[in-house]
Amino acid sequence: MAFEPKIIGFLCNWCSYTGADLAGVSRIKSAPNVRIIRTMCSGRVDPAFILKAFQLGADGVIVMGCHLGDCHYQEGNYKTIRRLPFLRRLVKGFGIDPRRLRLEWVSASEGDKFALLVNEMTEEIRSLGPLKLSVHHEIQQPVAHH
Amino acid sequence: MAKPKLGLYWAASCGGCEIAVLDIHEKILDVAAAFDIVFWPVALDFKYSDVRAMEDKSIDLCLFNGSIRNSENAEIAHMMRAKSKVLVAFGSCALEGGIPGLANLTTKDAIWNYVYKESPSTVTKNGGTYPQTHSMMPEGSIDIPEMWETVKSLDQVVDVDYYVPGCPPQPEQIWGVIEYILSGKPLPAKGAVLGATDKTCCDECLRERKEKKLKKFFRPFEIQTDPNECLLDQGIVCMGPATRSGCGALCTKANVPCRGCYGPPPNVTDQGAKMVSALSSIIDAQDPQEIESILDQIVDPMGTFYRFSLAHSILRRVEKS
Amino acid sequence: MAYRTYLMVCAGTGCVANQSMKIKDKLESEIRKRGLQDEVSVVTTGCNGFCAVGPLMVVQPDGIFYQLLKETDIPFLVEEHFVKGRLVKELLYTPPREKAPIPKMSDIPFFADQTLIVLRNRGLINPENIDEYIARGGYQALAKVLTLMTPDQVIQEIKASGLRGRGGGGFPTGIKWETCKNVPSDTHYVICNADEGDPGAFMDRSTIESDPHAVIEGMLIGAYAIGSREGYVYIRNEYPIALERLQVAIKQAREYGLLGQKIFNKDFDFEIRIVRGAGAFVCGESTALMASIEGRPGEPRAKYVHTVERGLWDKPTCLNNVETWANVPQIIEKGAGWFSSIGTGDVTSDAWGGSKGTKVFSLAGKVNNTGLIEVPMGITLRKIIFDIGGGIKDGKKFKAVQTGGPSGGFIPESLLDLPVDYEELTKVGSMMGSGGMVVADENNCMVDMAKYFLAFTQAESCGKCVPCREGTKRMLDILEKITVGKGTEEDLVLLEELSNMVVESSLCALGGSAPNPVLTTLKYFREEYEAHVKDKHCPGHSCRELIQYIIDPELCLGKGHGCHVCAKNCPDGAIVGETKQVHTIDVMKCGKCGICYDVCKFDAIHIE
Amino acid sequence: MVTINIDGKSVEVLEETTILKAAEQAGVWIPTMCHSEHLEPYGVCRLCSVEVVRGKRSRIVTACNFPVRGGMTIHTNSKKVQWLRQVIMELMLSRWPRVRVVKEMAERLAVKEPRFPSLERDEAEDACILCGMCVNMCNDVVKAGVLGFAHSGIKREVVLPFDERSDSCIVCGACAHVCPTGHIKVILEDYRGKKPEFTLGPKTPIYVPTLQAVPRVPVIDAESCIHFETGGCEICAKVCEPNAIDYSMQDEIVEIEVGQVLVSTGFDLFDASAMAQYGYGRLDNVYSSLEFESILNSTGPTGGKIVMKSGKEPKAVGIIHCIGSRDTNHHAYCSRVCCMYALKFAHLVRDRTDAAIYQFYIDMRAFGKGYEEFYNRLLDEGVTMIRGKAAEVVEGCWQGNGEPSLKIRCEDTLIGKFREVPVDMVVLCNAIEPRRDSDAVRRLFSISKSPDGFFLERHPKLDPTSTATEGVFIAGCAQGPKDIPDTVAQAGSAAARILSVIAKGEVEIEPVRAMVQEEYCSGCKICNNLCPYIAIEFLEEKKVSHVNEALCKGCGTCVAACPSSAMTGHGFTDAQILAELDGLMI
Repeated sequence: MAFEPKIIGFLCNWCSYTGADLAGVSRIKSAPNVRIIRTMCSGRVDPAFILKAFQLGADGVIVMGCHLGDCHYQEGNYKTIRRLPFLRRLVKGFGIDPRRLRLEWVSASEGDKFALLVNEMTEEIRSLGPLKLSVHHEIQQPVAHH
Repeated sequence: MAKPKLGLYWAASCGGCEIAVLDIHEKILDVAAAFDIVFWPVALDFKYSDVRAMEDKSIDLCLFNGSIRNSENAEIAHMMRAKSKVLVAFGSCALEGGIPGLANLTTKDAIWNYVYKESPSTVTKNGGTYPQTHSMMPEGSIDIPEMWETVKSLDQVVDVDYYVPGCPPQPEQIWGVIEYILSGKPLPAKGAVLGATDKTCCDECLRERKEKKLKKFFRPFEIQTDPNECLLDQGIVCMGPATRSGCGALCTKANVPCRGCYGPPPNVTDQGAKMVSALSSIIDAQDPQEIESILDQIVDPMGTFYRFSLAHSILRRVEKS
Repeated sequence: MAYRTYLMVCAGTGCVANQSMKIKDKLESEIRKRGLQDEVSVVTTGCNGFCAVGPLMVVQPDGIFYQLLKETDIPFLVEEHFVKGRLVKELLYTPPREKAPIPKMSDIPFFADQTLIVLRNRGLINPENIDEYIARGGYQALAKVLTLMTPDQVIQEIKASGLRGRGGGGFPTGIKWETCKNVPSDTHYVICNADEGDPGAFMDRSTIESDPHAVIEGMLIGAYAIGSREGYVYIRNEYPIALERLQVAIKQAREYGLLGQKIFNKDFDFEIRIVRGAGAFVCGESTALMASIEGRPGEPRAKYVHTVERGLWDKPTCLNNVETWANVPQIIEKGAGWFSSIGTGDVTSDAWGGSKGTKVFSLAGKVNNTGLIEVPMGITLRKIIFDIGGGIKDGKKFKAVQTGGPSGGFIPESLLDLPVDYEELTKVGSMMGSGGMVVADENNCMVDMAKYFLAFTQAESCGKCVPCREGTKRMLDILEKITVGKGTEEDLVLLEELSNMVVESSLCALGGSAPNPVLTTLKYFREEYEAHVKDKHCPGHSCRELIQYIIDPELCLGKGHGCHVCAKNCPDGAIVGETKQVHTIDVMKCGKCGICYDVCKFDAIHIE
Repeated sequence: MVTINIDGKSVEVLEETTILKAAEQAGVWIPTMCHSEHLEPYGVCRLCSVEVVRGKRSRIVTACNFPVRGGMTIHTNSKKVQWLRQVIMELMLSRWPRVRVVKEMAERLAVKEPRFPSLERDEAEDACILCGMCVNMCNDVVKAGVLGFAHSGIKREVVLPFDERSDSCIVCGACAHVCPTGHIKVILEDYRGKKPEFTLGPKTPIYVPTLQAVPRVPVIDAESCIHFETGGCEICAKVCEPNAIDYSMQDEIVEIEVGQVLVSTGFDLFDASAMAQYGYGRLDNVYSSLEFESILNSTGPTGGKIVMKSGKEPKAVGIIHCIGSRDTNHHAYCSRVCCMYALKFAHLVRDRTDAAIYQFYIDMRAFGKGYEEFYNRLLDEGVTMIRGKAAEVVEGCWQGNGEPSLKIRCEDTLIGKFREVPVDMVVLCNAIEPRRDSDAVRRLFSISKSPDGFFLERHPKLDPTSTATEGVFIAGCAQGPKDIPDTVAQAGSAAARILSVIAKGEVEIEPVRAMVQEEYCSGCKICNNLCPYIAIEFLEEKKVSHVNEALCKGCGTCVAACPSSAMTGHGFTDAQILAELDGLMI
């Protein structure tokens, strides 16, 4: 069976999620590979969520937020533009191709951009192939929480 | 009534935790008096076979320190699990891989290649050889444990009842744990962290903290720090905010930033990711280029943020390229 | 390092123009050639004053005065004077009509009758070396006022001295300072007017060239008295040497802490800026000068509000000219009593009651000893012209003297015993002015002289107000008409009327005084005007249209034997005649240039 | 006040006033030729010379600038004064014998023929008499510093710097205004881009904005006011009796605390010069819809007359629809109001002129109540409707008399032919577009925009007037093109929404909020700076942070940032999100 990338998308409620909505309402075709998690703001996206997504088998993660200056919460996305590059350094440190982690700005009016990004990302991950991590095999046993 | 049985074991670790036990000083006599020590390879001459011969669950308490680096560590971990009623991951290595866990930043091959072949201090013949797990000698065959590719925490190998964090755990904390068990009070819920609190290192740190905004990071030797001011406020990467308290903020009292040995606080799954999230929040820059240049000031982010917790982090190890 | 002898070579503008710097170089090389460089020092000084005989030098300490030096004279001079110890008679000064030279400067009448206050250091110090000024007592007066006197005491001293403005107006300096000081303002300015625009006058230039620190010290004292922290020297750019010396002096004074902040460690700051003027005559007028400093066109304004109240940038401003400022240190040092003992009148009750101290004049025209002189107030014109000035050139007859620059009046012979002071000169229709003094002899036509000076003031009129702009031009037109023999008697009436009108209604003093030469000549030499108008004759033989050159046949042939020199030199080819014959002038061709008159050795050519 | 005596009359005047003013007060005439009330006295013509006697001293002074002092006796007509004036006048008359003001003054002073000829005689009737008023006006009042005098003495003349056109000249015309002889002429031909042309904006720098302005007082346009360019002039302040003019007034920012905001910032008109084919800004008599509206206005520049720049009435007017609207090169949307106002224009043109009217339309959209009827009425009024988008507007001329005209080229899609329609005036129906600064406004209120650039409503059908930000509402063209009835309706709705909150007295908020689990918080103070709403306070006693839930908007940034995960977000907890993640990965 052909490789179908699993991509987790973290979308902010006000711009990107609405933009994704618009893409849907506008009947814009896009790849079904991005599985969306809505957060109120891209600033809510904890780096641990992204690492967790990779741990659980995501081949890529895309975070989408409002354009800079457009944040519904005024400056939430400014935290994101610091967090993501910082995290990208760790992701790279873990030996994961940084292209598997993307940060994009999609406004409520950019349904087309959403679709474009989804397609683009899907194709890119497809070309990168599945993400293989040793942790995937290890967490067959439940991880103890303390 | 027979004295409860106590076992102590030292897996992949520096041994500091064992020393820490001794650091309870004269109370060690109380320990000796209260417990019947049945296994403590570093101090007393017990054989694995002695323990293996014991009945399952016959040891009341096992303090297991060190991470699981090789087959022997794992084997003893399984054995101690079986023989112990209460298995405690004792110290950072057992708890979250600790310093040995940093081996997960690279591969066994790379380590061996360096240690047995490339290191300038290694004298090699014919390009050098790696240790063999099984070899034939004139006297017979010899087996040595197999070193694993990935360092693991104790709980990634066996079921663990309690955790005592610290590199090493503080003597008073150790005594507290022992005392509690001796008191005969009902044991805490399984999985509890003993000898530590639910707060972070900041809770015990006496330094004055401000609302934070950082434009520049320093390494501790780069600046003369103010002894009364929060190190993070001064631009020193201090893991305190994302590290469980219990140590008494020893390091920051000594003008050294917290390295994070007590592991993440209760609700944090990934100490490094959390610290990255927190630090990036307080960087005072909005321009991508400026942000990158500030991030460049943090040397060795993996080692800094996952100094003790790499093996127990979400992704556990670095992928071999 | 001390020397046996100092050679004070004049480096005033006049002497420099006559190559005195080359003479200095030559002196130095000759002295070195003879190994005297450790004994004889060559010093360049400011203007000596006796410009008529430059380039000149004074050998000190003996005071031997050498004049009219040429580069080629120097080897001989050095050899004779400094090696052999003999004076070089040919280079000494010999008064006109006398045989014996006067070796010592102090014996020369030109110098003997002068009293030096402003020019006391002239020729004695190197103006570019502040130490020499200080060695001569310089900056002691400043020290005195800063350490011992209050500003009011300084003003009182100046008032008591009777010092009046030397720029021409004669306003009592002390009163000016006092008024200025009493105007409340955050800033007061002092200005030194060094925009000396009178043709032929160079008192201020010479003062700055020979003793710039005296001016700076005077300004410092004035600034202290008035409460000023900022001063300007407005100096015309045509005075490069004076400008440079002033710049050097200011720099040195600053280095010595005599300018700048906390002068003498007292709570007194003062800084002097130099503003260079472009040479407009009207910029000597105070309001025009201030306008020029402010960067506006140098045009005067009505002075109903005085500049001491609203001057430079509308701040109270005390403007004095170079000579006034240079007097100040001496008054402070030697006291008001000493100063007021010199001069005329009594100033104890009325500040306008007398003229005290000295006045520097630049003596020019048909006089033997032209140059710069400093004389006590009250000296007679006769003494100036005939003693100091050495009388009229070529033994001709004195006709008139003009004082006060181009807008001064002409004073006839009958008034020669007039004492020179502010009031007396004004009374006879002239003025002190800034100190120009031009002597006219019998060959000067007074109409022409009046025309000459009016032409100057007319050309220098800024053109702002109607009377000066239009009136002086019409006056000049009429004078022109008269000198070409087309004048009428109505013209004389009109000329006088216009003159009076311009005097009465002009905006500034330039217009107010420009007609003076016309008015005084009309007053004292009316017959000359009438001769021009009625007889179409110029008594001074200088109005070309009204004269004719005629060759006296007797003298031509009798004395000169028809030498033909005149014919050779005539540019118009108007002289007819062969050698050894009588020559005649073709009136139709004659351009009346006067060359024949000048070249005829036998006085055979007459003017009619 | 001091008392002085002028020509025997005793007058009481303010001290320091000039003799000239005092004499005016006393009803005594003193001649002047270089004086203007707008200028500081210059005192150069000297005609105002008078004789002042104080004690025994008598002197001649100029009345224009000499300040009076108590006890002064002034003779303005003494023999001496008369004589001075006469000679001065002779001088002036001899030089400028044909200048009207000089002749008049000479006549008044009984000067007939000057006694001397002038060689500098200037026969021009508008010769410069060097009174200097223009120079003073330019330098002291206007402070442009352009005019000045050159040369001295008799050669003095008024010049521009280096005798060249000066870039410093602001073409204010004050010099020409003050010139008594007409020597100075302001020639506006294409000088510094200023042409003497018909303008739709205010014509002077000080003007009443509109007749409907509240309060109805003049304002100063700082862009064109001389004072704000040079620091000079201030003539309006001098003539304003109540001293109401205040140049120091500044735009001020007034802070008002409000709980709700209605954003109705309107629209911008599409700049038709972007579509060069229609000649806007290039061809005369091509107007935007708003400009034409202003021409139609009775208080407008033409007083409501429909005239061309030449002042003539147009023979034909073309109205072109959809300029920038329904055009994928510019705005794809329909601006909704143009069809109807185009019809209104046509109606008014028909009403006020005899011009032929052509409408160039794509589709007629007369969708509102009574609109279709209006359209039908216009058809009856004889307006020519041409279906087809105009291709271009070019210059042409009328057949017959050859007068210049404009030509509209288009394809008439109803008859399938290409047409060229000659008109005198073209009115463009510009698109309504979002305001230039709408992005800044949007950010200010944290609201979004729809793809067309207008502010985004919370829901296009169910909630068309509120936005994603609580308490922020939108109405009018800020939300999208709409006509007045729609705007009023939407604004009314917004107002009602706002009022209902005020009436209720309390605000309901979304439950998505952050919260500090104090047992885990150690007071590292990392979160305290992060909140844009300052909802996170630090409790000094407990040494923990605390979220003010009324202020918190629930973005969750602090939750992500909290290094000890003591901060948690209702509705979006770590566990919830991780569980979601788990679910998604199946």
